[in-house]
Amino acid sequence: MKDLLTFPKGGVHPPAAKHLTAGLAIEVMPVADELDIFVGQHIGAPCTPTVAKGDSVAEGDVIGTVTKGLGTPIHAPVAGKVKAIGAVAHPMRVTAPAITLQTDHEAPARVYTRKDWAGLDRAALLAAINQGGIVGVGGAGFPTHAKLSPPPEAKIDTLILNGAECEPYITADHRQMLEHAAEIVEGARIIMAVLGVSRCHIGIEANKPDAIAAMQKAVRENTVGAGTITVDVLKVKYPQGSEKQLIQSITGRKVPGFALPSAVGVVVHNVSTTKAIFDAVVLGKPLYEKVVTISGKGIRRPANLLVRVGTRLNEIVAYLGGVTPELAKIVFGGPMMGFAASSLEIPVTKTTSSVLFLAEDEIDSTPHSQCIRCGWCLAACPMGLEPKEIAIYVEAGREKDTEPFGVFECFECGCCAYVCPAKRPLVQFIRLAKLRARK
Amino acid sequence: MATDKSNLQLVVNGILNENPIFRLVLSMCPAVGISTTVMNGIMLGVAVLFVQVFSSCTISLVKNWIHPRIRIPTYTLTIATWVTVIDMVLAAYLPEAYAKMGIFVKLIVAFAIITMRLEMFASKENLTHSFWDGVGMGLGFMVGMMAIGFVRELLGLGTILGYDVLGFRPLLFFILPLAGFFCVGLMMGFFNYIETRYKRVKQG
Amino acid sequence: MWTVVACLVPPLVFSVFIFGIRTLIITAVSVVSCVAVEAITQKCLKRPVTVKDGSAVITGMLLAFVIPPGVPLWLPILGSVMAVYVGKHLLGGIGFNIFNPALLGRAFLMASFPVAMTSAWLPPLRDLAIFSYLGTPIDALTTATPLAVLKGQGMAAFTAQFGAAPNVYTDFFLGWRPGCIGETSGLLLVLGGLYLLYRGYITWHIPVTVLATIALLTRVAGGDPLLAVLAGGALLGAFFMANDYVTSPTSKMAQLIYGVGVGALTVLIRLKGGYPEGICYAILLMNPLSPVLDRWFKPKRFAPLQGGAKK
Amino acid sequence: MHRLTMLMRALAVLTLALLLPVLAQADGLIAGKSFGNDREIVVTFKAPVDQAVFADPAHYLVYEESDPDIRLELADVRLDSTGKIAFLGFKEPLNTTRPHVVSMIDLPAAVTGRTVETFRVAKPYLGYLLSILVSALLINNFVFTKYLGLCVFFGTSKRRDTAKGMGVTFTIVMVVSALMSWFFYQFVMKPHGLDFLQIVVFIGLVSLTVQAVDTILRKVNPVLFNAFGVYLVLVIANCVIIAVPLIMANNEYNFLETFMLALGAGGGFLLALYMMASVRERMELARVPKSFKGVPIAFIVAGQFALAFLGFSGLSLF
Amino acid sequence: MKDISTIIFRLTLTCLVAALIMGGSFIVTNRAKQHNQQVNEQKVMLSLLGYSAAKPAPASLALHPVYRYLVTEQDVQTLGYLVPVAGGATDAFALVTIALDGKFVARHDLRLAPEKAEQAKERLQAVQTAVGSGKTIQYADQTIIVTDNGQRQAYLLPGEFPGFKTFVKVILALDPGFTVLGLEIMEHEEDPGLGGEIVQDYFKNQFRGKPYEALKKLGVVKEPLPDEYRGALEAGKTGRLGPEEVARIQEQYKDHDIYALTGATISSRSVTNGVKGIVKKFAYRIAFLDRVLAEQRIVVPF
Repeated sequence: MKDLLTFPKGGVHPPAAKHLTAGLAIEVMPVADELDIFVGQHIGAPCTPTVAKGDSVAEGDVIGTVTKGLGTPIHAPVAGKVKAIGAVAHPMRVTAPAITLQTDHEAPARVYTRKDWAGLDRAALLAAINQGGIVGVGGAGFPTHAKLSPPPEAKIDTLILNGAECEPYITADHRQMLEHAAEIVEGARIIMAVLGVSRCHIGIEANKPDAIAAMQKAVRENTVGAGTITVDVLKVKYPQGSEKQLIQSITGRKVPGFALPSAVGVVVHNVSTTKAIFDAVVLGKPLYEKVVTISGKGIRRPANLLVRVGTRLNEIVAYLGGVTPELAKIVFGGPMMGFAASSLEIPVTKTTSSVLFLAEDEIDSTPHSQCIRCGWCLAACPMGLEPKEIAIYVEAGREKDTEPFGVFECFECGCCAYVCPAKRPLVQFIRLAKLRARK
Repeated sequence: MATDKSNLQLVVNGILNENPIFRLVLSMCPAVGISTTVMNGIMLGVAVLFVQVFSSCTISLVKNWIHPRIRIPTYTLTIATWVTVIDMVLAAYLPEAYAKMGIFVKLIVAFAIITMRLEMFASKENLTHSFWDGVGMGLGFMVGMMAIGFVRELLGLGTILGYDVLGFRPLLFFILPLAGFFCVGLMMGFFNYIETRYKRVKQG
Repeated sequence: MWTVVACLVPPLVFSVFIFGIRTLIITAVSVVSCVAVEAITQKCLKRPVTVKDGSAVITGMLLAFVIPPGVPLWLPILGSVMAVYVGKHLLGGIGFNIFNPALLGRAFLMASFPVAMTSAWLPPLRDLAIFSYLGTPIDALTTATPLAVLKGQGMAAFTAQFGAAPNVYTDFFLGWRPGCIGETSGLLLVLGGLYLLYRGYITWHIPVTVLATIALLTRVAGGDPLLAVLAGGALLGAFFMANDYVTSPTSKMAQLIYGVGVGALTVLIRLKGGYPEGICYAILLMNPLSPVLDRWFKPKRFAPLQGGAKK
Repeated sequence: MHRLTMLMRALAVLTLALLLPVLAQADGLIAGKSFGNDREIVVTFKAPVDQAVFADPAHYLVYEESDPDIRLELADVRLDSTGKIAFLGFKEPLNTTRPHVVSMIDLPAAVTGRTVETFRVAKPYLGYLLSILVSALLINNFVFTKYLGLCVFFGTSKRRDTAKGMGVTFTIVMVVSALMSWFFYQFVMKPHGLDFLQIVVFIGLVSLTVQAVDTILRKVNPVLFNAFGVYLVLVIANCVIIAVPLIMANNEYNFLETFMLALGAGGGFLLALYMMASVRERMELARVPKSFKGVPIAFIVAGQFALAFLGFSGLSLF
Repeated sequence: MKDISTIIFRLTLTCLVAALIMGGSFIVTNRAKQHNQQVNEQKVMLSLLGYSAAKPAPASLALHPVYRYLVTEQDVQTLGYLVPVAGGATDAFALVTIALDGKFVARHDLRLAPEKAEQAKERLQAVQTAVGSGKTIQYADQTIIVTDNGQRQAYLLPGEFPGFKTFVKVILALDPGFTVLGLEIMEHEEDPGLGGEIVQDYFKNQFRGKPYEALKKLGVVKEPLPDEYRGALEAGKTGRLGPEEVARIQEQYKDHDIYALTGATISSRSVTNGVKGIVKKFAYRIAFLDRVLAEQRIVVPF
């Protein structure tokens, strides 16, 4: 048997736990009464609100724009009234400024119709994407139009669609690929047109055979533009979906430290982002809805929900029948890289792909002990770093000396912490090191 | 700069506050290498005392005459002279003790403590003060050596100064040369501990 | 950690069969004193008492495993103070010891009680009389280890005492020979090691390189490679001591070099040194090199930053 | 792996150096000779020899070079299957530290043209030199088994870079000063009976070397000077440096032996410093009990090193 | 410039003063050192012969050193013995050269003050002048022949041999029949607690009383030392056993092999082999020397 594509160094095999939601179709959640839309939904400068308290807005209206620096606008997910502009609980920071909307349940839902994009040139396509407020929904939230405008010296030849979805539990991309395969492929065509590349790979982990089949079918049926699109089956290994690892798995190219993928002629987009690009360009629908996997033994009814950006967690919990008594921890994002949520008031953002309600037996709460230098973290780290050393230096209060160990190359995939036999919170140590070493 | 300390204070200072072995951590080689018995400690201590006192006095006497640019060579020469003298004296009159101390008598010449005292003290002070400071430092070294020797001889041979105290040999380990590392380390740690306790008690 | 303890139990049981119940008592004394020293030290330093993690138990067992079965019963107590207090907790507790604590304890005992540590060997019993050696004065029973015979008296005396080639291999592999408490049964040690390998607790790098180097160099020097591996503590050392996490390097390349170093030093000490068995000192001598090796052979970075990090 | 290639190269050079004396011995009938075990001398012939002559103990006379009147009793002489190697077995163990003389007498003249073939069996001199080097480097490491140079050892072993610089500086100064001391000792002090001035002269030469290295380095390579200059001052007041010429004088070493001793001592010091420094860098991160922080724990670690170095005790390489 | 001249001047003066001090103390101490060394060596030798402060040696006892040299002329090697000549001046010495097979070769008379004879360098010079140039002289060893009223009492043999680690230096005392009177370990570097135990009475006194015949075949056994024997060996230290008792026990064990030190068989074996070697070589050579001296009618004080 031919070996499946993968990256050579490091990686772990955490239990996938995707069965909870993999079979559940995307379910549209009813619109909540109040929504909190953070003004900063992406990397770069946060938006400046273009509405004031008391203003009425329609669904899809721009409510914030970026005037200076990197950014993309935010849109009203619902029709309604601006109730407040102020600080709201945030999954990563404690609080962040946000626009709170009062939903007008009476207003009719906006209808989008298909437009032909074949005649549009590159600039027009980019403008459409920017106006759609598209960010990379799978990861950090990098504004997509910026990513699609690589520096002129970079010779881009390959587009990679990331459908690996290597984090346990999460099935949002999986469902998107199953249910919107055609849209994703068309989105890919749009991106290829923008970048002017003729090759596109769609990387999907081997544990999603149905998605692979659906995508292959969609690729066969779509003949809109030029160029080839292939579906690449990837070995199941975390963090297969990390940008650099994915590029290495598929193309064998190595992205140097801190460089963007464009340095090796590659652009990577998440499949859900591609779907959003399709929505924005073909339907003219901005990004204000998001498929979020709600999973874990701590929630009564796990689901893949299509929710409006800004929907608070407690609304979702209420919709899904509440939490179970076993609930021990709520995590924004996947179990490996996610952040523990401190409150149920936190709203969903453009980049939220899952919220996990984990029970006691799904997390490890044993206290950590001293490092015994077993070196397992070295073997697991896909970046070839030495997490144990960084952690020991941090414990000794010498964060400044961690730079030689490559602390800034770490993308916090959590492999090291996952394999650590002493249960050391290595990712937290590294975050601390980054924070203090930067000062 | 003349010191305002009395002679007694100078001696006590050398033994306690600025003990060459435990506080200044200088001249550690013999403290590890040949501190196996109290007697060895006394012997080498006497040699160091001799060299220290004579060098201090010599330098103190001629301090105004030494050209500042050849300060260090002069010190070295002075120390080397007195070391040679004591080396020859010991070899002639105490051959057994000399054999035990081996190369360490000659190596007194490289003891940082003596050069340091000459530079910091004797070259600035008058004869009496230098003499007493030399006595203090020499005694401090001797006391340090004796303390280590005491522990090692008692634990290693069960004797003190050759007299059978315990009646048996508890642990051969302590008279092995390498045990000096452990003894010095543990004793230093112990003294640090006592000091912190003492300070804490004093503060209330 | 407890898995390692479990892997060490069968060799212990076997040693009770061949050297009598005495070995069990020595091991028990050693384990209890190691645990006690750890608990007392941690109490005194006002740190959480972590005896439950099993590391002190392993140290205690390994310490007992590398001393001869005929030593006085109080001997391991002194060794455990050196191993656990001086070797481990003074240096900052688990994870920061530079040397393998058990071997440090053994080296200390070797230096302090050279006579007991080099001559208190017992001839193996073949009749399951496990209470045999309890009352008899040990002096009257002492024998010599195979390696000591080989080194001191040569191959002829060795064959006279232990038998000729094919039989002696089986005997030694099964463990019918004088030796340290835990080192005799090659079979059980290999099984334990393989189990640890299978469970992924250890990797092959260190044990394989250690054993291969020992065998190869012994062959080059004109000795019997199989005997070199079976007759001493090579198997115990390779599987349970050389790859102690804390004191061995972490990156694979460094581990290979470390293993070769341990093997080479073992053979060097055995053939040219002052002791019949060298693996204990070989490991101790390589231990302080593991931080150096780790620095020299860092894992290959995925994408190192050129010219240092800037941010 | 740049380091690995360097290592391989060093190993290759070393092996070649060890092989050279073996290759160089070729004279007459005998291709090589050496001590086997402590009751055996092994003689290798260039060509297969006659069993009847060369396996007969009566044809051999063996004595220690210093005792030519006392013949050593041969037990037997064996030839191996190729007929090229003879094993001379003795009744009593040999003192292999001393050179022995083997005379093969009453040989049939047809074999070599001579009836007597006399040769000397001794441990190779290169081996002896190397054993001085290895002894000073490892077996009798100045820091861990001779307890010398401890002040500087503890003072400068906090960081690896410092340790490296210090070790290299030490080695250079040691070698230069030891060789100068050797000249002085052999050609000035010994002939004039000035042995008792050892201490003064040696320390003077050490200071001179330090001063010279300082001046030369400052002129020739200012970068290196900035890196090493700071250590130079520390070098004078150190017993390792002065101990080398003293040992040299005590053992009456010749020039090469002195060089090996100094190199080994310096290398051993560098090794000890470097290992200690890398260990101490690790110790800095450890939660050492408060009273033991700093120097006391360094002492205890050094003691543990010394325990490990006991493994080298009794090691005789050549 | 003036600075430099002052520096040089002062440094020279300092050096001169230092040299004066050191030279002065050298002259004072050197004599004492040599004297003390001799006294010390003599004390050890006398104690090996059974004399001590309590039982001083009689005035009639005399120690006569005999030095052996290797004399090489081209390829021919001979042994040269430097012996004192009796009768007449105290500075009369003779160098008797003997061929390897024991035949007399030559006699060279020389004059050498006894205290100079003790100085290795001066002695060598004297011997070299005596044999004339063209021959190389190499010092080999020294034997001290003890006489009492002209009667041979004992031989004292300083020697050295390899131990487990480095050299072991000993002085061995033999009676005229080559029975060992005593063994003293002068220097060694064996491991403390293991091979270092060779200096203990219970080991080194085992050699006492071994007759030459037993010595030739002497081996080492790894059996534990019998308590009774140990008591006798340590009699000098503990004083528990009377002299007759000690003599009886020593008689009993006189043909027994040496009991090895526990854990230090190699050291025990090296000492045993070393002692054996010294005695055998000496017994071989003294016979030739005595015969030659008798044949050539060289009158010696022993």
